[in-house]
Amino acid sequence: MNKQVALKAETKKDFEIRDYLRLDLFPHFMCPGCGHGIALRALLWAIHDQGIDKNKLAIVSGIGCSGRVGTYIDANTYHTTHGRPLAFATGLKMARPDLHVVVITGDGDCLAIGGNHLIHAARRNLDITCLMLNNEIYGMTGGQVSPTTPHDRFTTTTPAGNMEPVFDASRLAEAAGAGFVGRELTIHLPRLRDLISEGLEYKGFSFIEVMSDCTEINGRKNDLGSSAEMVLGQTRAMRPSEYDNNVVDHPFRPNSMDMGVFVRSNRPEYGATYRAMVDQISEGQKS
Amino acid sequence: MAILDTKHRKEPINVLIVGVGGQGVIMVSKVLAQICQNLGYQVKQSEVHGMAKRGGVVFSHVRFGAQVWSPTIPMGKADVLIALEWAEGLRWMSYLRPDTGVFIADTKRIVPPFACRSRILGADIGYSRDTPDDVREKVAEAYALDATEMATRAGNERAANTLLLGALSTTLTFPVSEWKKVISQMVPPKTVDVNLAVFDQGQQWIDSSRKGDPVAGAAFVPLVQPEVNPVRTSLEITEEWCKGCDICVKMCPERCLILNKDQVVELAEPEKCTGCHICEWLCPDFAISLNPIPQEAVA
Amino acid sequence: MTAIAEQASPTAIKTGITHQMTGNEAIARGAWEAGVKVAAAYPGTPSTEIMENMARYPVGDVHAQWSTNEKVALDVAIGASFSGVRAISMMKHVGLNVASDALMSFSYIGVHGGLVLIVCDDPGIHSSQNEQDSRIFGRFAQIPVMEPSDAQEALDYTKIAFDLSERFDTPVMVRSTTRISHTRSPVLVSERVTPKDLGFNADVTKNVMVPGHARARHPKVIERLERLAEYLETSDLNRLELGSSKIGIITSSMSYAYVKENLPDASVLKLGLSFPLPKKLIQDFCAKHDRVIVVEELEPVIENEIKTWGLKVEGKEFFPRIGELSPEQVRLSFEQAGVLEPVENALGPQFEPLIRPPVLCAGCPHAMSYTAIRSLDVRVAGDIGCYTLAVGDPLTAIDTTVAMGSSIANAAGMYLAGTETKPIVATIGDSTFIHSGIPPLIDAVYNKANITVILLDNHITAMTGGQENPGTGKTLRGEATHEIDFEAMIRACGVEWIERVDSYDAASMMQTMRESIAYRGVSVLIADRPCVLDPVKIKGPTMSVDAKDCNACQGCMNLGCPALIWSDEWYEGRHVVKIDPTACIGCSVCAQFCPTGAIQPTLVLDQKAAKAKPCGGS
Amino acid sequence: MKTLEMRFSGAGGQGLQLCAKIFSRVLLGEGYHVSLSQSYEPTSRGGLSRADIVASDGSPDYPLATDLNTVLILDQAAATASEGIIRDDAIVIVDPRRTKNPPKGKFKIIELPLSATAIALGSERVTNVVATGVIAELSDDIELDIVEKALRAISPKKFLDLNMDALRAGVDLARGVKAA
Repeated sequence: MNKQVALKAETKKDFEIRDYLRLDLFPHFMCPGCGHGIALRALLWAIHDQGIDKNKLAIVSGIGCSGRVGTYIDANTYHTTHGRPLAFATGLKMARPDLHVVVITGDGDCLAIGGNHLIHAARRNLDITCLMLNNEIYGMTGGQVSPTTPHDRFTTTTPAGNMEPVFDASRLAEAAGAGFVGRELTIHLPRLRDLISEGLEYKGFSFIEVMSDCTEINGRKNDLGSSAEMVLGQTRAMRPSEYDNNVVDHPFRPNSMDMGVFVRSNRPEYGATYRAMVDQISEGQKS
Repeated sequence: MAILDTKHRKEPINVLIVGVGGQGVIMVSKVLAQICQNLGYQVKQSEVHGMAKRGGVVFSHVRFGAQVWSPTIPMGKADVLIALEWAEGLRWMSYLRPDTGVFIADTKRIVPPFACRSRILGADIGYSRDTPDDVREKVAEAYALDATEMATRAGNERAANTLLLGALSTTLTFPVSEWKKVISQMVPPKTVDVNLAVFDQGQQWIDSSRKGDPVAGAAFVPLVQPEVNPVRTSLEITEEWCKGCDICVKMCPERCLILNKDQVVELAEPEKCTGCHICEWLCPDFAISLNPIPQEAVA
Repeated sequence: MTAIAEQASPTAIKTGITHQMTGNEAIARGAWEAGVKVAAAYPGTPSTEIMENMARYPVGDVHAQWSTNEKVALDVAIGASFSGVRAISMMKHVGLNVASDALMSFSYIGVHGGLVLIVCDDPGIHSSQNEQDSRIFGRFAQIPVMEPSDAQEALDYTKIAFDLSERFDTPVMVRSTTRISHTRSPVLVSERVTPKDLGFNADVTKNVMVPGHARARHPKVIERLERLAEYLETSDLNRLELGSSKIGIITSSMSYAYVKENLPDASVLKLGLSFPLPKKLIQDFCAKHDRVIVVEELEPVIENEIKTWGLKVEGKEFFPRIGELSPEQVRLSFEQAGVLEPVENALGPQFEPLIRPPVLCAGCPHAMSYTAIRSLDVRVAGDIGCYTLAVGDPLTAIDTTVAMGSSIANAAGMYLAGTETKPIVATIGDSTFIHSGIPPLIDAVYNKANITVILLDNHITAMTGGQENPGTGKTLRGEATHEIDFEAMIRACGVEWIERVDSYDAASMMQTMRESIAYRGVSVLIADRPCVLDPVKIKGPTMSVDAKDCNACQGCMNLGCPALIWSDEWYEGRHVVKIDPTACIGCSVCAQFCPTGAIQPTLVLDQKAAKAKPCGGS
Repeated sequence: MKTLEMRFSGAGGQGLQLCAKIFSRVLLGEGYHVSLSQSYEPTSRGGLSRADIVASDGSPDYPLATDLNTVLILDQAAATASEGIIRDDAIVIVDPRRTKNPPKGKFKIIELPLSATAIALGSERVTNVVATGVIAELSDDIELDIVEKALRAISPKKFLDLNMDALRAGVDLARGVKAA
């Protein structure tokens, strides 16, 4: 039978993104077609869906294109040093457990100079939401190779193509002990929104890898096409590889990439454990 | 109750078999033609194919008798109309003899993509809304059965056409053994049993239906159009924020956006906009906003 | 029932009894029975099945081949005739246009081994670009045109055609129509005769059409027609069925059946050949009747010729020149002519008809190619093939389509006109490109056109039901043969910009197509994906729609894929999309276009559903 | 001693650095002593980006621009950056599409639809090449065919046709200015 879903006669939008933006800074600095903008919408939408008060929200970001994203959010925002947003966030969350701490970082920021901080933040499982905008390049500085730049890609520092193997950031976070790990494409905005929403809700370290696109630097250097073509190209990555072997004579793309939630564990949250320990010790000292 | 006297009629007997490409229309007509041939009738069977396997309409005229001239059935002269798909049956209804014609149809719906082509709010599906009751009112004798469902239950969805052959057999005075012989010859050896079983089912279904017994497999789910409250939306573009990245223009399902001469997005065909949100969601520069227009303002 | 059981080899079927055969099966049988040695054709509806059936006869009996185009096919048959064996070539009406150059000259040469040309017309335009009447072509080429009216005659006439061909030293055309070719009726079959191989005939004055020889041959052509007409006066190829002297009907082909359907007892002269005509026989027939009506489909070929003799006949004032005849139409025309009393034709009930035009198959690679073309705002010269369907909603990406192989030269002409402001693109299929797209490509490069050619290579001749072609590496009988290297061939034509892209790769298609258009000069983009139906039916793991993520933008429906339909769920007043798992072949193109990620491989959605509950972590 | 001082200024991502590189290459080829100094923000897009050429046929005494005689302004961000160092007889080329308030002074301001021309040719990205054509044609000290050669040398094959069209379009724009 037909399921009848009547339309709400709404006159006001449920989610109005401009309520969450510092409008005086617009238009923002990002290049035409940069996926970071879509990721920002997804984050703000998820924050809206979670009903998080802007005054209780702290956004911590590092350096790079991703680092500038946080600047546009009308909340408590911290633009920190290169690679260290997770370290700052750890201190912030430990001092003010009542705040929702969200880290916005990039692939270079989080995995290269900040790789150390990532693995330990993941290991501790402190209640932070880490949004890693993975555009597979250092965009801000003009296109240098990053730990997630795919094999054979051209960058200013790999003029003959990248020879290094790449980090799978989500698997890294998972291995380091992150309680919640997920990955999604920017183009699939509703799914990304729901993923971030789940991450925000999760009590513990939630690591969300956003597959963003860098049209102007990465795209132009590697001939990946216009922004629409780049986001369409990303959808190729989500085809499971076994799938192709069944359908057709030659595979579509050798390395396929899963999307969605990879880990949602019941590990204890660091802050709560810490406070319980403090309570226990202070109880002991009193007595 | 019309059982056609195949022996004594002077005019040829006309059976029109219709459906959609890939359903097995030609197979049904070949079986019928072969039986007629075996029983000594002159048979002509005419079909048009070519575009058929591309989801188009398929029909096959079978005419048999002592002398058959035209291979196609004149309009209004079909004794039996067998439809493997519901709306296809309705399409060819005018070929049926208005006084004595028998209509046998599978209630299976194959909805063509064209029936789902409108993106306006609350768009109606472009598929026939006529029910078996509507048909029974206008036709001498009409049967609507869910042959595909019955065949699926019997183990082979694709045997629905044999089930309809069983139904057809009740309208002609051919021996059942002859039907079964030809079907056994024509279907793949592995599927003979299931085909013979559904043949019996089709026959029994018509027989009990003629007796007025309530029969299973007759369920017809009518298409219902839900009521929707139209909510009008307007697309607001903040021109200063747009950087002309083109992503909305390329991803818009209705292709109603363009980049103007200043490389700024513009809603070129506002009447086409369905309010699907894609441009709003994918704009990395927050330059597009889709706003509902209040109900009172619409009036 | 799923499929027809494999029929016995056609040579194993019992002779001397009747079998149900289509006109096309009967023609192939007739050719085989006549001892044909070489058969060549290019597929085209409704003629295709003749050659497909021809290939079911033993290799030792007949060489059967797909040729690159109809002219090549006829020339192959002509070569066989030169060498003294019986040869046949079959084509559809528009194919005859392609073959006509050879036909016109060969008419002067005449035959050594008998040569029969089968031409299938398509009155009503079921699957063609026009409904030209090939009988006019026969008259133009001054060769006899035989017109069977059912499958039995299709077999008999084909056999007789070989005898006439050899007896009168002329190629003979047997003209069928869609209705004859695709109608099954009883056919009495017999054994094959094996004519003697005559060897090559080394008479250059007959075989080499230089002006001096041709001038000498022309009178012989006229003379043989006169002898043939003389022969036909008494031949039983024409059938006289005398009835009342009030009305006489002259007819041929399928029109005969429609006449008999309506006037079973009328006086009928059924002509076996529409050219040349038996003048005396017709004069006598006219003299015997008060009123003579000519009933023929399409053009008034017979009627006009009779009128030139000063005889009074009627015809096209009642019968349409356009479209296919039918029993109803013939009845209506007889009513208008006052031959039949008008009766109220009682029809069954009318219901609102559902629109169900032919569509590209689910997973058809052409859908993606034209989606990419559509996104570019270009002028598109189309060609003949399945992809011509992209002219309609929702792809609406073709501006012109003329004839086989026309697209590239049409596009070049549009460019050379200098008035077109949009980039110009020609789209052409692999088989059509081989058929007659290569010379125009060379022409476009030679004359410095700035166009983009999109070669839609689906590795088969798909429109006519999946025939092999020189690009597939297989012959008609399925033997391995040389496979054309399109890239090398196109490069050799002088094209410098060539790219091959997987049609299922949406992003690459759109990007590469955009780049090919930016290139100045002739660029060729090969959209490479096999047809989903032929030679093997592709059916992979399907895609599904995760209804909770679908925002009903229905952008996927711009592909026109028949597997995408509306579900019963709604989102903000629009229908959420669903995928018909029986139709979906898993090409994933819709998933690539889905801006919400709602379309996922079914197996991925199933896996996700299975592990929805929280797990224990790493 | 003759000294040319040129400034290419606008927002990041407009190709100004490339434009300056072409001219420094050309001037070097003509025997000048050339100093090229670039200035841009860490962001790849937006923000002030400029490149200065100081070319002298004698021995230059200072590498930075102090007395500009050719200025290109492609974005509002660059409108005030050159205030005070533009000569009165300088040519100041401004793209009005993105520069609503051009600098004020005694010098001659030439407003040309550089980016609009580039868009019409098919890509805004060749705005810098259109500007190159304009400057090459307007400047008495620079040979157009040497500029063309230099551009040809650095153009990727894919964009060669487009770049050549853009250069020609720029030259045409400049000729229109000269004729007026």
